[in-house]
Amino acid sequence: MTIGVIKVARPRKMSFPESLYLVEIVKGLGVTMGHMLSNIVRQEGIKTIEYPEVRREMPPRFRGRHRLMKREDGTPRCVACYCCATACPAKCITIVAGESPDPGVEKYPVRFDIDMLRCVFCGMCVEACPCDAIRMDTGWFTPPDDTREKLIFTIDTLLEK
Amino acid sequence: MPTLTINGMIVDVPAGTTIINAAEKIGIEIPRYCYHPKLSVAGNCRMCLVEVEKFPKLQTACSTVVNDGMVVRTDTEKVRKAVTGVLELMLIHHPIDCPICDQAGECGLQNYYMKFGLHKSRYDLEDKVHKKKVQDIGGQIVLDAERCILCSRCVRFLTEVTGTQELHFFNRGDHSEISIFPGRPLDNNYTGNLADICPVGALTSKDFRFKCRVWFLKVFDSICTGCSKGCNVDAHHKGDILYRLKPRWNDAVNQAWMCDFGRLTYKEMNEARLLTPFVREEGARKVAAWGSLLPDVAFRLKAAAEKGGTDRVAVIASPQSSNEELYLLRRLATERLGTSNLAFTHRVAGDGFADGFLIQADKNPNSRGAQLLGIPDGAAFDALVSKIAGGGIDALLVFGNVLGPLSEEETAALLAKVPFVAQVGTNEGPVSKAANAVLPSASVAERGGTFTSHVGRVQRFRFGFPARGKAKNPIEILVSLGNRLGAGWDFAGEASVFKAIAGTEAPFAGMSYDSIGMFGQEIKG
Amino acid sequence: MEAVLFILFGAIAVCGAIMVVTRKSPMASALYLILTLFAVAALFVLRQAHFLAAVQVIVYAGAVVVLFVFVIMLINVPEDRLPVERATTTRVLGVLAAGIFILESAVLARRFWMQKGPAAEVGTVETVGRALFTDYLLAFEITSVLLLAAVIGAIALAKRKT
Amino acid sequence: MTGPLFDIAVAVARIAVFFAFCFGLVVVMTWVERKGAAYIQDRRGPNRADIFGIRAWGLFHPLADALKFLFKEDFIPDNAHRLFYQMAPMFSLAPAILGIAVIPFGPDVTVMGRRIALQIADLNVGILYLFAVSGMTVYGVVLAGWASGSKYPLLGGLRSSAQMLSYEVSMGLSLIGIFMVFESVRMSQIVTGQGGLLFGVLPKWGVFVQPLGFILFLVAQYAEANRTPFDLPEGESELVAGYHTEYASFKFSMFMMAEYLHMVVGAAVVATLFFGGWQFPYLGDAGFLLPGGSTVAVPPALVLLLRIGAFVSKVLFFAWLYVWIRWTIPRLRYDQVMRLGWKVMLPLSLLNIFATGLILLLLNK
Repeated sequence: MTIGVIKVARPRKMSFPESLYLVEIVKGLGVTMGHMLSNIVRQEGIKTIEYPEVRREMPPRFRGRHRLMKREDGTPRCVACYCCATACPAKCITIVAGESPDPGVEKYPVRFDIDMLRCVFCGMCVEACPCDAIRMDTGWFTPPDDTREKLIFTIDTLLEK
Repeated sequence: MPTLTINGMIVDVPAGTTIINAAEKIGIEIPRYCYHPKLSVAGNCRMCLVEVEKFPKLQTACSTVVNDGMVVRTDTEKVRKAVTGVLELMLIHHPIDCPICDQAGECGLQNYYMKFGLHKSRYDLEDKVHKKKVQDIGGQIVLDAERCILCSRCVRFLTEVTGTQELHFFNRGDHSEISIFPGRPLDNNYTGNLADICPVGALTSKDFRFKCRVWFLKVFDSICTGCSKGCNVDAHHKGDILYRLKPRWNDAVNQAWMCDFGRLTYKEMNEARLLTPFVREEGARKVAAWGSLLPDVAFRLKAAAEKGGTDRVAVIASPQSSNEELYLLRRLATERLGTSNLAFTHRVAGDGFADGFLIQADKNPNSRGAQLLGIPDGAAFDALVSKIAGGGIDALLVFGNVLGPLSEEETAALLAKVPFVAQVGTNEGPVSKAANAVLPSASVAERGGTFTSHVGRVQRFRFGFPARGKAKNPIEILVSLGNRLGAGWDFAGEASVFKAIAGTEAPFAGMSYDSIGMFGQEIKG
Repeated sequence: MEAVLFILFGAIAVCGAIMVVTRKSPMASALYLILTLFAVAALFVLRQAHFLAAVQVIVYAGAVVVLFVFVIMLINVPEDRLPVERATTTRVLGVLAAGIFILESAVLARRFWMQKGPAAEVGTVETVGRALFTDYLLAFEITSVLLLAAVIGAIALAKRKT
Repeated sequence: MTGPLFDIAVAVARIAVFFAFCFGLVVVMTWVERKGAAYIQDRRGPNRADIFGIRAWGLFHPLADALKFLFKEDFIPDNAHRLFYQMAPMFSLAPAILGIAVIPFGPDVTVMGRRIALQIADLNVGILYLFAVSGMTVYGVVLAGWASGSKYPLLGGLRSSAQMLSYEVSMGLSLIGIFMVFESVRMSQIVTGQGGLLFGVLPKWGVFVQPLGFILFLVAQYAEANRTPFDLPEGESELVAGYHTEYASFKFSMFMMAEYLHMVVGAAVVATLFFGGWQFPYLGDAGFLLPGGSTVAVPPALVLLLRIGAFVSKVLFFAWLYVWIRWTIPRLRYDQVMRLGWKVMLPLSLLNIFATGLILLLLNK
């Protein structure tokens, strides 16, 4: 018994006029010219999104650049529990925890770096966070930059948005 | 010998055994909070309830002594419901602040909730009784009264082991909490153990607080280097950073405890380490390469011996070195350099505090080993120091970071008298600041070997992770130096050296790493 | 004007030819060969033989040397691994041949020096075509047969499995 | 104005005008290519470069490109053969420029009592000169490929030389029919020859008397210019960028200029040989001679303008055809290129010659 064998149809043998290609090429030229003319006449047929000015409507579950949430008093909501760093399959989150002067907060992140060059945008960190402190709902892609260092986002960058 | 049945399995135990221990013997784990094998039985957490035939009510496994013919079940629905109920009761007022709790990952509440609880909370968050968090109660401990489940392990530890009785229960009912008397903080040298025995996050270590989540840590067996007691420890590390030491149970040495001084000895394996070999030229450090420095040191030692006689070469050993290293060093000094100027001292700066329990006056882990291997101590060291001070030594090989109790100035003045000083050490210290050539050594966590405790118990410490920077295992350094002086050694690693020790050194005769095992072996005689 | 151009292109052709045989790198030789061919084509143009000039460039520069270059690229020997030429006999013979050639051309030059060239029409397509298909038809056909034989031979050689 | 001075002035003027036209067209073509490709693919194409906020449908992009090319770092790879590496772009560009010389872009005009051909040089070997010159372009590619000292350019150079040699043969042979019909290789005579009518209705253009020759020539021309579907020498999916992988900055722009100049010259050659050059259908020196026999008088100046306009629009169309074809037909596989060249094009072009000869013989009898 053969398992998983799919019979693929051989390409149909071309008729003689087809095998000359000439007519087919002219037909093809007609298709492309049709597209061009219709695009010149009706600009709305063009699919391009002019990116910086116009932005695609991101689906609500789109996972973009991370941001860190703040409490009402402006301090980061993050309590440096390392759950995101533990869940991260790319190991791109570096946290250093510190003792907060506020005993009600107790623990806060001294450093919270995400290496955007390593990040795979899987969203595990968001899933893992017990405090809803990290979200990926900015709808932004990681902007390009010219050094690696600038693409390691620090806590300040992440708190901005 | 009573014979009983637990979950259908028959087990023989000595008379007087409790059910919890009998079950452990056949691999059945009964949940517990207040029960601790090294403390008295309190029976107040009610987690270890089991069903015993002919008993009308569930029994606490920790306090019920077995009888012949007893039939115990730990897996019935009744037991499960009871345990779940107990757990729910304990969690009623628990703040569930696992994200900021250092105990997370090794917490009894977390583990048993996942195993027995998994219930929905029937208690509103606002109704919880709040108690004082983040209290510095002295010693190495931070207390969070909210997380406490009132198991009383800490109270019993402070009563039965240290006898200092700082912690007590206060208030009643929901508002019961554990605390110290006002103005009477923890005052003993074993406070770190409280964090270990606390099954939840109520008592956590001030030193380890927020440093690392426990699930990132890896563990290896080691020996505390803080004194000659030789407490067995578990060393916790992530990568090449040690984060904490915890006592490893060894009934013959430290039971389940260790002192607060010993707990902090891990720091010197992280900080101020010597990481690259270097030489000192006109007062300035110059990084050197192993490949050129080792032959150079060997050559300088040999040259001094050949020029001024073997009497002008000296070797100072360190009681911080392992038996294996001391053995090789002795052979290097006596056989290869042919000098009798070989000594060490067990004395250190400070008062040499001892308490008759775990803390010993001798603050070195292997003074006994050095003595047993025939390296002279005390007077011989003083004689050697005065000889050096008199300018009688041309080349000196020093092991260790300090010269016994000598201060930095004294060390500098003394070593200035010697034209060439080579040091094998782990950390920056008085010696590395004065030595002409520094050969960085792997720390205890980065190498393997044996220490001999003050009672003559030979115990192994294990290799944890590769040496930091360019540091090398001192055995490797010694073998390399020895071979450059014509020894022809083919030792590879500490095991082969220990085999040689067991073969030639009388106190160690017949020993092997197998016979030492996990818990060590006492020398004969 | 014409004389100046003749001397210029003639000099380029000769120098190029010398460079072709003296260069160590085969690629440089090939490029000098193109230069020589172009200079020769220019000389043809000066003699009003436009057709010859065009054919010279199309056939030699455009096809033959491209094949040379193609082969050079295929083999692509790094310059430092080119064989060192030592054969002194070849050199002696080469110098001898060059001497004879110069002597001969001197004699020819003496006879035909600055003779007025044939009329302008000689070099056009029509005259060349007419000459090839009438007076020199036999030679032309024999040459084409020769080329055909060469092509067949090349195919036969290439097809043979070793 | 005296004779020789006048001649020189005319020569300079002709060169200047036609060069300006060709290079201007090159610049425009880079824009047309990008914009046309975009519209064909339902995209918007370049539209960002602006001067004082005026974007003008991206027409400033060629300018921006030129500036970018000028100011980019001009590096030479370590492995490259320095001299040849630097020569290659020149070898590529020079033949393309030279090709302009023999194309007639208008009829003879009479200025100050002298006839002036609107053609830089009316050589009597005309089209052969074009062959000679276009045969040289292969050196640019081959040299670039070899001198870059890296494997992809080398492969690109190898492919290119083999491809160009193969198609040069059929390109030459496909034109023999034209020579036979118009009995000349002179460009100006071929254009004049296309002024008549065929069967009294059709203009006697090359495409009508030599339809097969036209198709063969067009295909061969595309192959010679390394344009899609024959752009294997720089096939990016397998060769990165082929022979100019290692080039940047101005040298790269020279390759690009050569490519577009090739397109322009190629378009002009096709227009000249097969579409009557500057001939406007049914337009004689004095006016329109329609097939019915009726005539419409046109002033001579307008005739000249119409004729030059006809030539320009034909060139524009064929230049556009290059772009159009490129974004319509996918690239061939290399073995297909070779098979097409030797097994289809060559026999067909030979057949075309025999058929043309036969018909001419029959017509003459």
